[in-house]
Order: sequence, then structure tokens, then C-alpha cells
Amino acid sequence: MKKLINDPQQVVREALEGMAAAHPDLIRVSLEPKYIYRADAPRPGKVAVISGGGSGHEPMHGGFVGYGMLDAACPGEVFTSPTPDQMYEAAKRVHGGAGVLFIVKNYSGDVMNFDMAADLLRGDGIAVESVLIADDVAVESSLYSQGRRGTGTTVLAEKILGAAAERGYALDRLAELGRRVAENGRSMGMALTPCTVPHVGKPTFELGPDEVEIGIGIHGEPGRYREPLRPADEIVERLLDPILSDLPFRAGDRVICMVNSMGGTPLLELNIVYRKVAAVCAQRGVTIARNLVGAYITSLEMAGVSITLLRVDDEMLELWDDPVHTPALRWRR
Amino acid sequence: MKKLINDPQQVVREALEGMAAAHPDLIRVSLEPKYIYRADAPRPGKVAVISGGGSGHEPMHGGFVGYGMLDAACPGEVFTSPTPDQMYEAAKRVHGGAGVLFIVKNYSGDVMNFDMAADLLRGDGIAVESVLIADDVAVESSLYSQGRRGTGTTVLAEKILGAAAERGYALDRLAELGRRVAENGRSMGMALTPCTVPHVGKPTFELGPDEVEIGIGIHGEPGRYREPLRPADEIVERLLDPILSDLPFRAGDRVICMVNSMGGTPLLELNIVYRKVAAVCAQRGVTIARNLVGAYITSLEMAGVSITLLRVDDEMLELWDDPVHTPALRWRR
Amino acid sequence: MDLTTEQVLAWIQRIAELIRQNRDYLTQLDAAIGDADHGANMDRGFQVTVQKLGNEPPNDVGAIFRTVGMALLSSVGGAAGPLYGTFFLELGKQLAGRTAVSAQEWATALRTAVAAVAARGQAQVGDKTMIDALAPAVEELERALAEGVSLAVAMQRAAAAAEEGMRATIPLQAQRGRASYLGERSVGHQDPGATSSALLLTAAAEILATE
Amino acid sequence: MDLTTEQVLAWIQRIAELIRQNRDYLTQLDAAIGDADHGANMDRGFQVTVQKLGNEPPNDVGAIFRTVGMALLSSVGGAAGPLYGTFFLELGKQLAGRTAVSAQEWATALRTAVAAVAARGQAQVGDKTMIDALAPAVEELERALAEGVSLAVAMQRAAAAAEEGMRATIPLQAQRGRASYLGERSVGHQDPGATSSALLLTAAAEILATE
Ligand SMILES: Nc1ncnc2c1ncn2[C@@H]1O[C@H](COP(=O)(O)OP(=O)(O)O)[C@@H](O)[C@H]1O
Ligand SMILES: Nc1ncnc2c1ncn2[C@@H]1O[C@H](COP(=O)(O)OP(=O)(O)O)[C@@H](O)[C@H]1O
Ligand SMILES: [Mg+2]
Ligand SMILES: [Mg+2]
Ligand SMILES: [Mg+2]
Ligand SMILES: [Mg+2]
Repeated sequence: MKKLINDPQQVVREALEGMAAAHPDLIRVSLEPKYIYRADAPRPGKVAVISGGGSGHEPMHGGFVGYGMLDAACPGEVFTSPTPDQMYEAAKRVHGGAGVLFIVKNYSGDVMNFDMAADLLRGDGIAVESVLIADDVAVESSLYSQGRRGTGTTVLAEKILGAAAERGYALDRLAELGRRVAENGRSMGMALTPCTVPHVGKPTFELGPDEVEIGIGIHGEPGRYREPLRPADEIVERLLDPILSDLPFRAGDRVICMVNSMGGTPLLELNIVYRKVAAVCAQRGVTIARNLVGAYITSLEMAGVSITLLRVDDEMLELWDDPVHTPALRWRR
Repeated sequence: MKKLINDPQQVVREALEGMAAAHPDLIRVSLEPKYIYRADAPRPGKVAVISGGGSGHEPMHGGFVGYGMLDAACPGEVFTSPTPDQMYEAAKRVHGGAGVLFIVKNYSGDVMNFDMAADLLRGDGIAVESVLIADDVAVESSLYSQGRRGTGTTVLAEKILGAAAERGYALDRLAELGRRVAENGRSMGMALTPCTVPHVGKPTFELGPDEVEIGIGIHGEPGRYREPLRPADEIVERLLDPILSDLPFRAGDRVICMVNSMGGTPLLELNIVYRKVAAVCAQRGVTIARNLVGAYITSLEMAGVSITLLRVDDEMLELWDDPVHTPALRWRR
Repeated sequence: MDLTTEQVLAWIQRIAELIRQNRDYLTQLDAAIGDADHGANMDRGFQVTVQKLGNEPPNDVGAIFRTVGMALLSSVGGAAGPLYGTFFLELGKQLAGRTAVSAQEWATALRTAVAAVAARGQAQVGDKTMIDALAPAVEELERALAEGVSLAVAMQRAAAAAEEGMRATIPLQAQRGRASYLGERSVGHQDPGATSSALLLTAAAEILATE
Repeated sequence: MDLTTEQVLAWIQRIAELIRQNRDYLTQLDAAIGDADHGANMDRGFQVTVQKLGNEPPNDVGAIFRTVGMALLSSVGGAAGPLYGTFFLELGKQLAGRTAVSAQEWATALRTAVAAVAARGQAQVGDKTMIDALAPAVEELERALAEGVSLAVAMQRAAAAAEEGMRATIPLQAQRGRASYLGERSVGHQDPGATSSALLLTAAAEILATE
């Protein structure tokens, strides 16, 4: 295992300390329990938007804490859901009296830990709503009762809901908007190479020298199939076809499109991927109203790419364009 | 070779097409010859700031074209300097009557190609100045007459000089500032894994499973030494010590610090690296006034990190804080 | 024979040992159909738990279980954290203030705790989860006690039932948890959570057997 | 015997062939002390050049060289692009409008072109660059012509001198170009640019020999 780390057991703590050192103007960090929160929290009268999940997906979620996005993020161990005390303490620290919105990726661990935190908070008289992201079309949702995994749409939801909270949306309206975002987002990813969890020390799966995994999850969970490496344009089709036909996205739809590096794939390749994504969408009459091309929801150093399309309406688009200032996403501020 | 590409010979062209599709509000792309330029060029009365170099270092330079940074960027083939006609045509397209500033990394190919372009432009009556970045302390400058390689300081110089040009600095004042920036920046990098040039198809060098290269260049050029992988904190010391003692940086100095991924190293690890960089600087009395932690000047998918420190004065810091809006760097706009 | 605070403390201690010994095995099982962290999660959790109990051992059974539940909840993470957390918190609730617990009370508390786990995970027997080990164990415990055997023997039989339930997860297709994303490809693998649950019951049987 | 436009076109054609044949070899040399692109750069450049010349072959020697220089300049990139571009552009300037070039004129033009390359790269003999092959070739060409041999024989000797200069780069420590960053570690390797320069002169000698 070749990584720039010190102690595999201390990876999350040390990365949090690094983040705190790098962004004192934006965030603060609690180490016991672990959470990242806005330097200017609590914001009275504003719904606190909180997310979290296993570490190893940076910049998500900690990199999205700040003005116009998250109030707090709770990082678990690498690829392991955070624990309820993290969300509970984070919420107590940042809530501004207008309730708490949890944005949760649909993994049973995440769901249960956030649920337990919500129970604890409600016990303290704090209103809590949850938005569940389950957007990974690689999982056939009808077949498996757990539902789909949550991936790229989470990033877009955090931006849009964060902006809405900043505008003063009340909790129920925010939750309703969140469900609308969740329903309209679809993602799928693929891997060229595996990744290695620091405290495990060896790759989470094996791929042959010319093999790729189509439909992989953000923890290296197996995808739909393995096949020989093909040209980028064909890989894009293999990811976009299931995405487009699932919602389905139709001619005339406007979308926010994210082309996301799994961690080890450089921007040069992402731009080649985006080129084809734009061409396919144009051909289908789907308008890419906004885009993100970069590393936003990663799987450690895994090489590969995921594509997310979110069908948007005017409200979502306006909220998307609202100012945001976080370590990893920033505009108009 | 596992990459998300179509044709190894068309990597640069297709990536440019992808960039153009993703950022129509910011940039335009010329394919023959290849250059990226501001959508709102030319800006009358403003010095045109132009950079360029081999591709494979994305987001540098194309990702830095836009408001408050570069007017144009000229990408060569992967790891190969661009040709004079690229800079010549780009400059003709974007210059606003106030002259052209070239920001050039100190590689003989880059230097000669930019020099020839400058000759051509001067032949057309356009004033040209060049700022040479030679900041890589891994190269002992006194021993080799070519001087040092240009690396991370280039990114910081492009931001600061771009802001100054936006403010209306005249060409000579801009060039003078550029030399001051160049003199005050120092960098050093290291690699955990090699990278593969698409049209070569195999890694540019080999590293044992537990071996790292300290002092590597951004094209995989050999560094100062190889050694077994050590904890991140020790690697930071091995990079920072030569940087700090070279200028030298002294207690009381203010710096802009960049902790940069070589491409394949994820943010989780960069944050761990930044933690130690901040600690060492604090201990030496060097104030990190601003920082960048991310992938800004890469070597394809190489895993590794480079550290850049730029000693700043009030003028540089103010210019750093000026608004910038490019595909890869954006704030206050 | 009643269950004492000493036995409960010994039980938790023994679980921690068994998890440590089976850490890599659990992780391997989780690698096949999950994300290769179940061993690490459980080990981290029970190390924290044992340390917490060592610092200030509560002096009733309910308080011990509550401490265990809170410790697991805040240190295991993933799916197993809230599930085992719920399990021990529910035991703590059922047995609050007790320093000795009768066999029958123990069986009832265990049934309630397993039901709480099932509710938390919305899982039932056959979903290929820890419930597949826990539920048969409770059934067998009650059946054995009804037959009039000692608690030690009854726990022995409960542990055996848990192991049987654990092995029975192999041919199942997962309906809950991370393994469910695999669909048919989850078939043919033993569920890691069912395996750790069987270890919990084995530990209990061992502790009662040594008395 | 004068140098004709046909010979010059044949020379460029032959260079392109030799570069293609030695593409991997040049890249290998560049991999050892540079960035493994010299073969690809030169090959790309001469393919573009031959194509340009094929489309609309200029009808004087100077114009041919100017076309070659411009083509190389805009397609090779790296260090070699401006250096070889300068070389041919300077030949073009020296021989502008000429359809036949005497041996003496040719030697003078070549000397001027090599001087322009040295000025562009700020390199001198011994810096472990293409100058180490080009400069001795010019010297030997002039020496041979002064001895009264034919241009064909003189070019033969010039090409041999270039090869000798190329091999002489092996023990040198690079002072210019990418290899200089290696310091002492550049010693023991043959310079790729000196190697491609020797190929240029070999191609010239071959073309003149076949007349
Ligand atoms: N909804 C659920 N109900 C009951 N048990 C579950 C549920 N989800 C997961 N599990 C159990 O948890 C185990 C996995 O635990 P662990 O690996 O620690 O968490 P994660 O899956 O989050 O990585 C599974 O083997 C299964 O027995
Ligand atoms: N300053 C210079 N003067 C003369 N020749 C040079 C100079 N710099 C480099 N060269 C020549 O160029 C060759 C390398 O060419 P190439 O690999 O195409 O360019 P790059 O080094 O930019 O990748 C070297 O082997 C050397 O002969
Ligand atoms: Mg997990
Ligand atoms: Mg090169
Ligand atoms: Mg797991
Ligand atoms: Mg080269």
C-alpha cells in the first residue's frame, strides 16, 4: 500500500486536522466525536443542513461545509458510516432553532445511524427531517429490497438544499425540495483500478490489466459487469444509457451534469469523457444547463469515473446558481 | 495502459473539445493551432497574459484561462512543449493593444518555443515580455547551467499576474512583478507511482512497490534520490527542508502555500500532508497567509505530491485575493 | 442459577476476545459480499467497550448493557454499529437496575432485544443478516428452558442454533444491507453479521459453561 | 557538382524514413536522460513535413528549406522543434531563390545554420546536445572540400564526423536541455538530439552517394 499517510488508524483524524488548518475562515473541526462544522455556526433561524458518511470520498462531505451548502459533515472511518453521536453532537452544535435536515446516502449503515441520531435529537425537542439519496442505476432497484446506493446526486443535493436553507426555506419545504432532487437524480460509475482502504492495506478487489468494472459503487462494491477496457466514448455510452433510460430523461429536459473522478483519474481524461457526455445529451435533446467536471465524490485513489444527471426545474437551477463558499465548491463569493 | 481515452494521438484535441463544451461561458478553443482563450477576448487596453506548456498537467494551464488569470493557454502534446505558432496565433487573437506577457516554465523546449513566438510577435510590432519560472529546488541550480525546472510557482504566478493585468498594470510593471514572484517561489515534489504518456503506452519510469522518488519533476524526470516509503510527515520534511533553506524562508515571512496532487493522490492524503506543512511552517515562524490544497499542476495520473511556497508582500497578497473566474480556480465572482 | 454482573462482564470480555481472533475472518466474509470492514468495525467497537467497562464498571446488569450499547453505537459505525448498539441498549433497558437475572428474564430480554434489532434494520429471518443467527438462538433458548434444562445448557443449544442459522445464510440471496446490492451474486457466501452474532452467543455459552 | 532541388527533396524524404526507422531508438535514448518523446516528436514532425512538401513542393532550395523549417517548428514541439526549425529556416534564408547550390555555398549555409541552432539553444560543443554532432560535421565538410574532394565524399566524411560527435556525447555531463537536470546522472548516455542530427547528415550523405 503506497499512500501519503502516517498511521492507517489515524487517517481520518489527521485529515480533519489538515482541513482545519487549511480553512480556518470557513470551518471548524471537532475530533471527539468527529465532525466538521461552519465557522459561523449556529446561524439563528436557518435550518441546519447536515450530511455525513464514510471517509474516503473527499471532498464529499467535509469539503462542502460552508456558506450556502452544509452546516456540518460527519465523517466515519474510511468507507464506514459515522456513528449517531457524531450527527447528534454536530446537530446540537450547529442547529439554529429552525430544525435539522439530514442528507443521507442509502446504505443501511448510514440510514440506521442517521435514524438513531434523529431519534436522539427529537428526544431533545429538535425537529429533524431526512432526505435519502438512492440514485445509483447500477443497482436494479426493483429486485433488491434495500433499494439503490446513494452516490453523485448527493453532491448536487447538498448544493441545492444548502442554498435553499441559506435563503431561509423552512424545514418541511426544504425536505420536500430534497425529495424532489433525490427523485430526479441518477448516477452510474465505473472503475479502471481498485482502491485500498488504509487500515486494510490491500486492494478491496482485483481487476485484470485490461479489465474494467462497469457500475461499481463508491466503496468498490461490484457493479453490473466486468469487461475489457474500451475507448472512453463507448464507456460513456455504457454509463449514460442506463442513466438516461431510467428516469427516463427526455428531449427537452434540462439537467445538471457531473462528470466525476473516482479519485485517481486526472482531469485530462475527465474532459475527454465530458466531451462525449455532452455529445450524447445533445443528440438526445437533453440540455446540460450546468456542469461539474472534477473530483467531487471519490473512492480513495480508485481510477475511474462516474456520471450524474439531475433533471432540474427553475427553482433548483436558481438555487444551484446561488453563492457558495466551501473548501471544495465556491462561486459568487 | 488503462486510461479513459479514445485515440492516444487525439488526447489533447478531445480534451480541448470537452473543455470547450463544459465552459462555454468562460473559454473558447482553437484546434488549429491549439490554444484556449478567454471567451471575452480581446480585452482592449489590457496586457494579454499567456502561458502554455506540454499537456498532462491539467488543470494547468487551460484550466486557468478566464477572468483575472490567463487570456490564453497553449497546450503542447502530452509532456511536449507547444510550438511557436500556437503562442503566436493565440497572442494575435487575444492581445488588446497593451502588449503580451508570456509566463514560461524553464524547460529548454518551452523557453525556445516561446522565444520564437516572441520574435514573431515583435516582428508584427507587438510588445512581448517573458517571465521565467524556475522554482524546483530538487535541481541544484548552481551545478547545471540550464537552471532549475519550472513547477508549482507557475500556478501562483498566473493568478497574481492575471489579477495585476486585470487591474490594468502596464507590461513593464507586470513583467517586473512577475520576476519578483518567480524569485520568491520554491517547489519540490515526490512520486509514489509513475505515470504513462498515452502515445507511449508504458510508464515513464519504474518504482518498486515500497519505493518513492523524492524531488521528481512534473514529467517524471528523476529527482534527488529514491528511498523506501516513509510516513507522510517525514516525506513532508524531506520536501520542505530544501524549500525552506533555499530562498531561504525566514521567521516572519508570509507565504502562499500550495499542496498539490501529482494527479493520482486523493484529497484525503493531501489534507494529511497539509497538516504537517502547516505545523512545520508554524514552528519555523513562517506564516501561511493563503493556501491551495488540491490538484493544480499534475503529471497525468502519477501519485505523489508537490509543495510550493511563495514568499509574498502586500501587493502580491492583494492581487491573490482579487476575483478570479476560470474553470479550475474561482473566487469572489 | 441467575445471571450475575460478573458473568455479564465476562461475557463482554469473551466477545471481545473472540472478535479479535476472528477479525480477519469476519473481514474476509465481508470482502466477499460487502466492503471488507466488518472485522475491523467489530474489533474497534469491542476494544472501546472493554476499555470503557474497565475504567468504571457499572454495578448492575442493565447499566453494563447500556454502557456496552452506547460504546458500540459510538465506535462501530456502519450497519453493525446501530444494530448491535440497539441490541445491547435494549438489553440494558429490559434489565435496568438488576444485579441478578433469572433464566426466564434473560430469555425475555434477549427476545425483546432481537426484535429491536429486527425493527431497526427492518429485517426478517431469511434476509441474510444477523437476524438469521439471532432469531433462531432466541427460539432455541426458550425451547430449551421450557424443557427445563439449565441456563448453561440452554445457552449452549442457543449458540448451536445461532451457528446453524449462520451457516443457513450461505445459500440465501441478501435482501438487506450492503450485500443486497449484489443481487444473485450474494448467494453462496456466509453473512458476516450472522457470523459475528453467532460469536456473541458462543461467548455467552462459554462463560456460562465455565461456572 | 551542384546540389539540386530534387536532391534536397530526396534528402528530406530520406530523413523522414530514417527517423521513422529509428523512432523507438531515439525515444529510448530520450527515456534514459530526458522525457522519452524525442522519437515521437521527430517522427511526427517529419511526417508532417513530407506531407507538406508533397502537396505543393516549392521550386527552389531556399523555399523548400523554409517549408521544412516552418513545418518542423509547428509540429515537433519540445526542444527539438525550435532547434531543427531554426536550422532549416536558416538554410532557407541562406539559400533563398536558389535552384542549384555549389558545394562551397552549401558548406557556408550549413555553418550559418548550425551557428543559428547554437545561438537559439545557447549551446556549445561539449554541452551534450545536437551541437556535438552538427558542429564537427560542418568542420569536416569544410576540411574535406578544402582538400578538393567531391561534395558526395565530403558529405560522407561529414556524416562520419557527426556520428563520432554523437558517440562522444556518451561520457559527457549535459549542460543544456532536459538532461542537464540529471547532473552527473546524465553521464554514460548518448544524447538523443545528437543522434537525430547524425541521422540527418547520414541521410544527406546517402542521397549524394546515390547520384
Ligand atoms: N438492515 C439490516 N438489518 C439487519 N442486519 C443488517 C442490516 N444491514 C446490514 N446488516 C448486517 O450487518 C452486517 C454488515 O456489517 P458491517 O460490515 O459492519 O457494516 P457495513 O455493511 O455498513 O459495512 C451484515 O453482514 C448484516 O448481517
Ligand atoms: N538548449 C539546447 N541547445 C541545443 N540542443 C538542445 C538544447 N536543449 C535540448 N537540446 C537537444 O534536444 C534534444 C531533446 O529533444 P526533445 O526530446 O525532442 O525535446 P524535449 O527535451 O523538450 O523533450 C536533446 O537530446 C538535445 O540534443
Ligand atoms: Mg462499511
Ligand atoms: Mg518533451
Ligand atoms: Mg461492511
Ligand atoms: Mg524529450
